[in-house]
Formats: sequence, C-alpha cells, structure tokens
Amino acid sequence: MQLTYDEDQIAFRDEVRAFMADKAQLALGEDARHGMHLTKDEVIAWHKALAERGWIAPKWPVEHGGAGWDPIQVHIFDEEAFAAGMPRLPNFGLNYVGPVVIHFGDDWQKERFLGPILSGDEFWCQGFSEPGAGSDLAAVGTRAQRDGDNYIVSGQKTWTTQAHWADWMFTLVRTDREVKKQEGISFLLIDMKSPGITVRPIMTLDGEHQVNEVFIDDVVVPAKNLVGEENKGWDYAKFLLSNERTGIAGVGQSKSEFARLKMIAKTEKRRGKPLSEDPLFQAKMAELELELKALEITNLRMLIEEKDKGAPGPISSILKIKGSEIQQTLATLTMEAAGTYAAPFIPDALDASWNGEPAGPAFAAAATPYYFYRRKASIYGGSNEIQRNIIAKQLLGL
Amino acid sequence: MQLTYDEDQIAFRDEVRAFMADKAQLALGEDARHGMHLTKDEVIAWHKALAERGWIAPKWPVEHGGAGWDPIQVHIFDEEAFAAGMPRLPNFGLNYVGPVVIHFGDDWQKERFLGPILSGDEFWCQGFSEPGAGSDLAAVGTRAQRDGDNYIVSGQKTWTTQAHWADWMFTLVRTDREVKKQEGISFLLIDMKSPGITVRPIMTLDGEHQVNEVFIDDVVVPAKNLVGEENKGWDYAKFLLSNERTGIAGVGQSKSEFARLKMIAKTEKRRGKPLSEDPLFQAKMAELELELKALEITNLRMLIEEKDKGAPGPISSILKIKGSEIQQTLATLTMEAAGTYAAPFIPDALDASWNGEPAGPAFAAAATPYYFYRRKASIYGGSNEIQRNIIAKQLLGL
Amino acid sequence: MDFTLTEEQVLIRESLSKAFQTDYDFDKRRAVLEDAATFHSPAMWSTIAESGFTGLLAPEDSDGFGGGAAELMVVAEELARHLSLEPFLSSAVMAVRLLDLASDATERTLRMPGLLSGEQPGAVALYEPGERYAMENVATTAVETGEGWRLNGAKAVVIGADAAAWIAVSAKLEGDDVDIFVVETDANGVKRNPYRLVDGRGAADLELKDVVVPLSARLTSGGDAVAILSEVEDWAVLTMAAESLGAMECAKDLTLEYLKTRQQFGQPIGSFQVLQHDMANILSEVEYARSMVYWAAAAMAGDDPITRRHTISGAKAYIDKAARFVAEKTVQMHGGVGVTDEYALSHYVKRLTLTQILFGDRDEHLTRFLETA
Amino acid sequence: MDFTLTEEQVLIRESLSKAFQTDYDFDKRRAVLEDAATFHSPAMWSTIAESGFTGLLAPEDSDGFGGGAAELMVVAEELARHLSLEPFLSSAVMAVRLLDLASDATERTLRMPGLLSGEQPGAVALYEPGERYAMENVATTAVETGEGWRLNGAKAVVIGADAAAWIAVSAKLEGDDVDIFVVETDANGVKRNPYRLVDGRGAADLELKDVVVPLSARLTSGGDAVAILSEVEDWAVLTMAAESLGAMECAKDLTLEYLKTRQQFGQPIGSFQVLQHDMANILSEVEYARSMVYWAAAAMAGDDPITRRHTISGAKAYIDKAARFVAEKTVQMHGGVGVTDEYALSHYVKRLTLTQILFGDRDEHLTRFLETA
Repeated sequence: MQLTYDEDQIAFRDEVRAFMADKAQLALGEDARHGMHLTKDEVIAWHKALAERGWIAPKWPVEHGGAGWDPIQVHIFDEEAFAAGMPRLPNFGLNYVGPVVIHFGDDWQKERFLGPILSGDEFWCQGFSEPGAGSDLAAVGTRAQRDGDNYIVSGQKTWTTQAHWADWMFTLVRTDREVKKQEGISFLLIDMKSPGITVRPIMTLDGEHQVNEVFIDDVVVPAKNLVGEENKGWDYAKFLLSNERTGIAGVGQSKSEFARLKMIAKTEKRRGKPLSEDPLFQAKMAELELELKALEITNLRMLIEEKDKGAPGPISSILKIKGSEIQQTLATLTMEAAGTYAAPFIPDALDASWNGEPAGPAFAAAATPYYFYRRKASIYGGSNEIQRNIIAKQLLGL
Repeated sequence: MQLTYDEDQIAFRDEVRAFMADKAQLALGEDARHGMHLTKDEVIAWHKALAERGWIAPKWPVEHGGAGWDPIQVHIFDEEAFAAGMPRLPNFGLNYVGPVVIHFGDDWQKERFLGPILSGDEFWCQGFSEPGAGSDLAAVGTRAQRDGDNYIVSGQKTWTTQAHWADWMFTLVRTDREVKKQEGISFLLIDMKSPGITVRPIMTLDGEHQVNEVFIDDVVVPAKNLVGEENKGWDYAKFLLSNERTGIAGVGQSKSEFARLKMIAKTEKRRGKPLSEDPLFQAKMAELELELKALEITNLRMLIEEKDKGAPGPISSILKIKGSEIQQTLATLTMEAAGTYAAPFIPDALDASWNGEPAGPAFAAAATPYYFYRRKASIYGGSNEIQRNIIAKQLLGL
Repeated sequence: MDFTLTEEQVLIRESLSKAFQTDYDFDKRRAVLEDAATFHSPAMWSTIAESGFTGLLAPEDSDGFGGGAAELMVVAEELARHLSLEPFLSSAVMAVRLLDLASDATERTLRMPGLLSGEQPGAVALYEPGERYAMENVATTAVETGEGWRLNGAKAVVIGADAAAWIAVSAKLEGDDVDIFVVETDANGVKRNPYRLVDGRGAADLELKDVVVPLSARLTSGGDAVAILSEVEDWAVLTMAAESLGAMECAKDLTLEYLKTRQQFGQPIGSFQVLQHDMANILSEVEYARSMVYWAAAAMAGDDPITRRHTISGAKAYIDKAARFVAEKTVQMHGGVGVTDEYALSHYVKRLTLTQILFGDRDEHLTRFLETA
Repeated sequence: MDFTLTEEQVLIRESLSKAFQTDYDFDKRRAVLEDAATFHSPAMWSTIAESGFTGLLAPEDSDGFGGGAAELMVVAEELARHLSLEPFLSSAVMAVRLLDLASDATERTLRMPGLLSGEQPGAVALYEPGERYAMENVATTAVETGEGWRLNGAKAVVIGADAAAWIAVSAKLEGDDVDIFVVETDANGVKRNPYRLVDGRGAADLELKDVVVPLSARLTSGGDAVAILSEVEDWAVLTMAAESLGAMECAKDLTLEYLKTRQQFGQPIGSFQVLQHDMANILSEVEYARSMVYWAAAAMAGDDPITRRHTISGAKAYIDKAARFVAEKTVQMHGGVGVTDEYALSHYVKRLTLTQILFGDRDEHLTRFLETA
C-alpha cells in the first residue's frame, strides 16, 4: 500500500513540469482558464511544441513516433498540462484513429496518415453516430457499396464534433445488410474534401458550433482507405472505444477547474462575505472536492490495473459516470458563484478577439455557457444510463 | 384560487380542536411524541373516547356508525389529532376491512363484524402478503378448498402487522388455480383463534416485534365468512387498496414530527451552538420543511379532487413517494440531532414501564430505532419503485 | 379551499395563448432571437399591450386591470410556455408594481399610460455589481442640487433596461437614507451596456455618471426604498416561479412525447424502466412545484411583509430545485437532441436555468426563508 | 504507487477471517447478541488476543506487532464482515494508541500486557454529555489532593466501557489545562451505565463522583490531552471507515445475490433495469469508498497532525455518505426481508448506521475538513 508516486514517476513529473514552465508562454493562462475559445493557431502552436518534444502521442509506440508512456505517465502528463493551463488538443486523430491505424492499418495507411496526425497538419473527425441511433452505435445505416477499386458511400452522420475543421473522417459504414448488425460494418477513412460531403452545423444550447451533421451523398472512397478487413469494422470500433476509456475520468482537468473555482470563491461575495466563508457554498465545495479525491484515487487504482493487465476493463464505466458528474458539478458551482452575472449570455464574449463590454467579473461570461456545454458530459461516449447498463451486465452479471 | 379553509371547515376544525383539548389527558404528550410505545389499554382509552363521540370511523357512512366526513374533514381531523399528540389507532378494522364489509358484505357480516370494530372490542390484521410475493399481491398461494359449509384453508402469510394482537384476519385466498392469477382469488375472514393458525413473530431491525408470519394449516373457515362472491376477491382488494391511499401522505403526523424536531434543534448543541443556529443542519431543516409544505398543498389539491370526483386516482402515488421520503428524512434528522446519543440502542427504554437509566436526552432513545422503523415507509403498501411503475403506466401511458 | 381558476382567469390564459400561437411560433420567435438590435418583438409587444396585459397588475383607477397574484401566475406561466422574449416582467410587473407602490399620483399619472400602452416601458434596477442579491447594499449616491438630484453609481443586470424608457434606481442620500429615483434612459450621463440574458430576453448593466434628474424623480422619501424594492422583487420572484412552472410543464410534455416516439435498440425508449421512473419523478416534481406556485401566489395577497417574503423565498427555493432537476433530467433523457438549439427543449432549459439565477438563487432564498421564520 | 496488500497483510486477514468463520457464525454470534450480561464473547476475545490482534498497533518493544494504518484497515474491514462484537476498537485501537502516545514507560509497562492479553481491556472516553463531538469542551475536573487526584464529572457513550478494566478520561485542572487520567472501573465513585450500541457492541455512560486516583494516573502534563485524544480519535475514525467498507462490501454482495435469486412478477428482480442501475451505483460507491479508506490510511502515516486530520475527516465525510446510501438502498432493494433481524443484511445496515454516528457525523467531519484546509 503506497499512495505516492515512486522515484521514477516523480522524476518524470518533474521533467514534464519543467517542460510546461518552459512553454508557459503557449498557455493562455487566465483566458483559457476562464473558458475563452482558442484560435486554431493557438492550438497548433501547442501541438507543434509537443510534437517537437516527441510527446504529442503519449500512448503510441515509440517506433511510430509516440512517447510510449504507460498509463500512469499519461496521467501525470495530463495533470501537469492542465495545471499549467495548457489547452486540450483535438484527439480524434491522436487518440482515436491513430491507434486503430497502427494496430489494424496496412503499411500504406500508416505511411499516409500517421505523419500528418503527429505533425498536426491534418485534423480528423469521427463519423460514428447516426440520426436516430443514439447510444446504439451498431445501428449503422450509412451504406458503402464496393465498385471496382472504390466504395460508393451514402448516408448521414451526426453529432460530428469539429467536422467543419476536419480534413478526414473515420467512419463506420454498412457493407453487408444480410447479417447481424455488428457483423456487416466496415471501418472506412473518408477525405472531407470529397465531392458529395456536405457539413451542416448543429448549434447547441451553449451558443456554440462544435458539432455537425455530415451528409454523405454517393461519395467515392478509394478501397485502399478501408482499414483492416471488410465487415470487421465493429471490432476496430470496440478497440477504439476501449482506448477512449483511459483518461475518461478527466481528473487533471477537473482538478485544474476546482483550483480555479477556489480562487473565484475568494473574491465573489454573498451577503458581504466571500463565498469561501459562506457555509452553504463551502459545504458544496467540500463535497465536490471529496468526490474528486475519490475519483482521483480510484482512477489511479484503475491505471495501475491497466498498466499491469493491459486494459482498463469495464470498471472504467464507474469512472465515466463520476467523472462526468464532477465536471457538471464544477460547472454548476462556477455558475452559482457568478450570481446575477450568470444571467447575461454573450457567446461572442468567449472569443479572445471580442472587444465588446463585459458584464460582471471575467470568469462570469463563460460560466453559464460552460454549464450548458457540460450537460453533454453525461451523454456522449455512451450515456451514463448506458454505462450503468454495462456495469450491471458486465461487472455484476445481471 | 383560495388556499385557506372555508367557514364551515374552520368551524369543524375548531370543534375538533376543542374536543382534543377536552381529551388532552388521554394524549401521552411527551412520551408519545418521543416515540415511546403505548400499552394496549392506552390505545383502547383513546378508541373509546372517539367511539363515544361518533368519530371513530371518519369515512364510514353515518348509518353504519361512521362520521360520514368528506376527505378534507378527515384531513383536518388527522392534523388536529396529531398536533394534540393523540396516538395513531390500528386501522386494519376501521379503514381496511370495515369499508369492504360495508360495500360488499352481506347483512350477517355487517351485523357480526362492524360493531366490534367500532367499539374496539375486536382487532384485525391483514393477510395479504405471502412469502416470495413481495409487491406482487396477486401472487396468492394460500389455497381455500370448499368443503360443504366450510372452506379448508392452507398456506402462509407474512409481514402480518399485529397478527399477535389480532382477533381476526382478512385474507386473500386462492379458490381457483385454472384461471389468470387475479381471477381466482377470494376474500375470506378468518378467526385467529381457529385451530391450525400459528403466529410466528418476525423481529425487525428496529428491535421491535410488530410483524409476523402466519401459518395456516388446514384451517376450517365457515363459508359465511366469504365476502362477496367467490373468485372476485381481487376486486375487493383493489377497493381496499384505493381507500388506503387517502391519508397515505401522512401530512398530519409529519407536521407534528417536524414541530418536535424544531424543538429538539433548539436544545441540542453542535460546537457550542444550538442546532437551530447551525447552518448545515438548518439548511436541511428548511429543505425538509419546504418538501413538507409541497406535500401538504398537493395533498389538499388531491383531497379536493377526491371530494369532487369520489376517488383519489393514481396521482396519489406521488403522495405516497414523497410522503414516505419525508417521513424518512424526519427520522434521519432526528437521529442526527441526537449526535453521539444516537449510538446507544436500548429498545426496552421505549416501554413506558421501563425503569432503567436513560442515556442522553429523552428523545434520543427512540431516535435510531425510529430511523430503522421508517425504512419500511418506502417498502410497504407497494414499494416506491412499484409506485413509480404505476405512475409511468397509468398516468404517463408508458 | 379551491384550486381552480376563475372563468376570467381561464379567459386571460386563452386569449394570451392565442395571440402567441398565431404571431410567435418557433420560427418567428427565432427571428426575434436573432435580431441583434431589438431583443424582443415590437409587434408582439404591441399586441400584448393592446390586449391589456401590460395593465394586468395596474390598479383600475390607473386604467389597469386590477389583477393580482393569481392572474399574474396564469399569465407568467403562459408566457413561459410560449418562450416570450417580451419585456413583460420588467415593465408590466416590476415597473407597474413600483409605480403603484412608490410614487405619488402625479408621477403615476405621468408614467402609467406609457407602461400600459407599451410605448414607454419601464424597468427597475435592484442590485449593484459585486453585491449579488443584496439590494440593501447601495453604493449609488444621490446629491441634491439646485435643479434636482445628481446621481452617480452603477446597477447590475437590470432586466428590460435595454428596451426601457425609464429605469427606477435606488440611491443613498446624505444621512444614509436610501430612496428611489426615476432616470430617463436618454438622459445625459446614463450609459447602458445591453445584452441578452440566458433565455434571450434583454437586459443591461447601467452606469450613472453625474446624471441630473428633477426633484419630482424622487419617488420615495425617508428611506422607504428597500421595503418597496423588496416587494417589487417579491412580485418578480413570483413571476419567475410561475414562468418556471410553465417551462417545466413544456419540458415534461416534450420529453414524454420523445419517450413514446424515439426508438432505440429496437423499442421506444419509454419502455426502459429507468426512463419510466425518471419520467415519474419529473411528473411528480412538476406537480409539487405547481403547489408551491399556488402557495407563493396566495402569500402575495397577505398583509404581513415578513410572511410574504418567507413564503415567496420558500417557494423559490423549492421551485429552483425542481427546475434544475427537470431541466437537467429532460436534457439527459433526450440525449444529443436535448442540447441542440433547433429543438424547443433547449430553450425551455435555458429559461429554467435563468429563473434559477434571477432575483436570488436557491441558497439566497433558503437563507431568507430561515431568516424570516 | 501500489494498492496491493503485502503478503503479511493478506495473512493477517486470512487468519482473522478463519477464526471468525469457525467460532462466530451467524447463530453463534446471535447468542452473544442475546447475552444480557456480557456484550461480547469472552471466548472469541481470547482467540483474538491469543492470535496477537490485540497487539496489532502496539509497538514491538511492548511486545506488540508494530502494525500501522494499513494493517488496521485490513483487520477492521474483516471484523466488520464478521460483525464482530468484540472490544477491538476500544481496547486494541483506542486504549493501545492512547497508552503509546500519552503514557510514560512505567504506566505503559504496567497496562500494555493486560491490553495485549485481552484480560484487562481499556477504553478511552472522548466526549461529555451535551457536547456532541467537541472533545475540547471538558467539564470534568481534576483536583490534586494529598493522595493523588480527585475527579468529578461525566463522560458520554464511552465505547467498550462496559468491558473495560480501566478508562482514560480527560479532566480540567486548575488553570484550565486539560490532562488525561486513567481510572480503574472498579474504583470508588465510578458509575457505569452499560448498554449496547446500535450494532450490538457494548458501551457505557460514565459518572465520576469524587473518584480518587493515584498521582501516576495522570498520563499527560501541561494540557496535551486534546492533541493526544484527537490522534486517538483519528485512529478510531480510520477504524470506522474501514469497518464501514467491510460492511458495505457484504451488504453489496448479499444484495447482488438477492437480485439474482429472488423472483417477482415471474422473473428474477435483477432483470429490472431500475434495480440494475441501483446495483451499479452501489458497486460504484463501494469502490470509491475503498479509495477513500486507502487515502485515510495513508494519511495516518504522515507527520503533520493538521494534514492527518484533514484527510481523516474528508474520508469520513465521504464514506458516511456512501454508507448511508448503501445501507438505505440495500434495505430498499430487499424489501421486507431487508428489515428483518433474522437476515444478515439488517445487521450490516446497523453497523453502517453506527459508523456514521461514532466519532463525528458527516456534518462534523465536513466542517473539520474545511477548517483544516
């Protein structure tokens, strides 16, 4: 029973911390912490810095340009990056499709796709969800018909995050309709510049454009863009989703947000006293801090298990649930801390370039939009209801 | 929109209140409020006082010795009785089997059974639940075989409250096994002194003996004890259960318990200050008070609907759920108020005749047993899960 | 005891609903929402005024309808159902009640017609920056000059100030009395920073720099301001409570409909027991919230300001909890669809979030409930 | 970083479990529970002592095992699983830690053997009547006399005082210093009012009336009492946390088993989605509670008393919430069976209720967590 990092881990943490200090000018400090939106240039600058250091792909094998870290190292890196206020990078290329190509792609695919992911020259989006399917990911209706050296693809994807930025989309497509729904699915990479691709923005209640509908209308996709075998796409998707679980708890980010909330509570007043002296608000803060502590230690327990056994397993569902609840409570308390100034809703104010007049304290502008944004945390990646189903079936045998 | 009682109702309330004041010597005041157990004599004295006044059977028609009150009057009476600290009377005869006999019984049954219920000379218990059936009341396994002028009954009942006090038990028995489970049930009255009846106590976690198993072993029951028609028992049971819904919210009792908790909070100290000045405890009290207020007004809305339309309807399920949650929270906060003195567990101390040495303040002895006792509130009478099923199916059409 | 609406109240609800149904459907409202210059619909606002709703709470001798809390409850619930962006709360509730409570006959005669016609809407500033919901903390000052009063200070998140012709503000006099002054929004030294609120309605922060108002602009004397503003705030809180109820009802109905039609894993999602129980809890909370709105409405008719405030705060604390539960749960039950702007649910959710924030959040009202016990 | 038990710790758990399995099954324990004279099993207590568990936390130079928080965690979790009624907490945790922290070598040499053999169990009184969990509020007095000290006062709910040969009590001296004194339970003027606690273990209220103890009975000097008793309390809280975890695990297992076997409406009740989700939440809370017990155990090894207390209180606040949730939910999921005394679940529920009450409830520890931040 040893709850602290060992010497090697501490050395690693110090190395990461020094790097973060060195790159401090890239972090957007207060702005990023206050929920302001980053420009693509800002994100790319951080991407390049990590790529240069060889840290852009923490979990990829070293021979493919990855850092080859174990789960604990990945966790330490995340904590330090968030603590230093570094931005979260789009991870559809790095964490999602990259490992799939490494494990199941052919040489041409590795050669073609991995480099631009590492360099940040190509952005990816995930074409899994379809209208009407919700959490039932295997209900794929988008069809791909083989035609010589190509597939002709038609259908529709939805909730496609950053499709409007992306150069490529990895998709699940149906290549066989005669078999069980999981067995007729293939994993296909589609160039977003292909004729027949239309991206329609979906505005969300936080006033943002992050997700999209993607219409795929007789799009010609070279057959060499098929990953692995035809009709085995569901296996690759499951592999991809299991990778998604690591880091799902969001401990690093939540710790950083909690630290920020603590600062806010010292300045915002209720009835003449700072919230840090208000018994009701403080009780909520304390409960949240303890939830976060329970999540952090449990996450470490799972990471060690993952390190020892290779995979996080279904127990990670409990991390997803509490992790998302904590993210939501953090956003809720931040909104509450803003008091009256949680009421104004000025999405433009979140652009660093906005030069209008702010209402209330700096953190307040993003507080309520962020509360709305965080509603998604318990919906995407398999809703918390689905996670409980998984726990009941896979862990409890019910 | 008029949220206060009208003139007639106020006059009625004053009449009840005057009666309560007049009978104040029957209320056991502090003892009863602190959860001490009443003796059978004490209960009977109160029963007789009400019977004498003609108020023992609030909802029975006047021609059968009832008070003939409408639902609002019943509610007013309950509030006043609880506020005056009067004990709750066993209601299996008065509120459960009585109305069934009145509506569905024959003349002999009315003659034989109603009088002793009104006078308090005969106690009843309810033989519905069976082992393994839980909330599925129609899963009746106890069999009654017609044999000339008698039924021969065999089977087992459980969770039978006060079976060890009761003179009679009303039961659901299976008289036809060939039909749908609801259609082969009959409603039979069984003399608890019959040979073949064995009552075995079930001790509960509050240290009490209230419920029992009742073994029925070839018991001979005269056929004239069959209420209504053979195989129609499920209809009578549903009638009985719908009567059970009125008063299910427990508003009067909970208001009286809340008033007591408020008194306790003025004397019990946390960190040198009374709980009535402790921000965390006060926030819990305030939330509870508001829950209770929401329950009270909603209950009144339902009572008026019942008065106008004759039946409370399935919406009363929402009263059952919140009513039981409030009862449980009341018990929980009372336990919390006792602090360290919630730890001693001396069930004997709840007998008024006990002459041991108490530990801590007077209310503390009953606090934790009552917390345990109240666990049942969300289980019996159809668990809260069953209530939500009912709401979903009957009110929401899901 | 009676919980039914009078015939007149039913008529009010129906006529209001009809006006919105025809002139303010989801798409027309969206156009209003996207208008960057005017945060509401002048046409709809005219209709509301012409139908007499702007005078709902004005006394009959001011040509008002003479309605009370029950009528307000009916109207506010309906406005929320139709996601109204019109300045009813600020002008027809807060400004009307303020004029009625605070001003002398002259001022009332002068300003009430503009409120009732909708052409000169008013607004009431309750709070100052950094002071959250503590309206008794007034840093704005009023100094008497030869020509009238000179005001300096700032007010936070003044609902409807974007559209108002005048705004009532509290200010501290020499000797620490706090009184209420009327400020024309086009007066010299008045600066407004208008924005939309979470649900799309307009508001503004207000800065007063050497604003000179005539002597008659002082509506109260002797420091009555806080008592009067408290009563105005209570009316505003009742409005929020009833709006919250209306929005909860709609969110509930949309979700029930969704459960019955949306298919997943080959069956309507309403067949999943967990969602059935969630829906049962939503129904239940909406019913209890309705009871608490009734409780609040009944309290506004009472005479004792402490009891009124106790009840209003208790009701708000309860309803805010219900609103948060219903808003968050209905989004969750809708999944991705629940967070999209193009589906009506998200707009009810935004309104339910706003009603929790305005005029005191749950913690504030729990505290007030305890203080006034 | 490592969350696995050492081989030695595994051995400890297994040998303890074995002793209970053979000598303390549900029926044998019931007999102990019904014994009105002795609230625990002298035979089982002997076995525990003979196996060395009474010395788990005693230093090796006192012939103890020299174990720490991790070992205590393992043992307490196991004791809860077997619903032990033995005075381990009071004597082997509290009295041993107190002697080790407070007393000089003479007193330790005198009393430690009796603790380790189990024949002279000790107990520690932390609180006074009416003062809840505020151990710094001491009304008991100690006045020096020719022959020693004269003690007067009362102590509330002293765990294990029913079985103890001696009890450590705090008392206020002239000059307001608070020190710790050892009182033999058979001394003149000592009155115990023994009773069982919620989970069946023994305790007593204590009255001291002109009790005279020798000079050597004063274990501390200069008012160290509160700091030392706080550390003893922290050990007790850790014990409660680990007991709570053990009881939660068992309640969880019993409920899962019940869901799989119990039939209703023609199917195992574990097929109902609502119960599946409840069970998922229970599993989840037990895992998180386990993490918090680890956190608490690690903190006991640290040097800084403020950090230790901060962590211990934080862990207790979290675990109390989990315990309440698991206790209440598992009863609910069992229905009627869950409230019967003859089924093991209710006994775990009682233990989970007691662990929430003893040594500070959730509100108390939330407050301490904030105070020590």
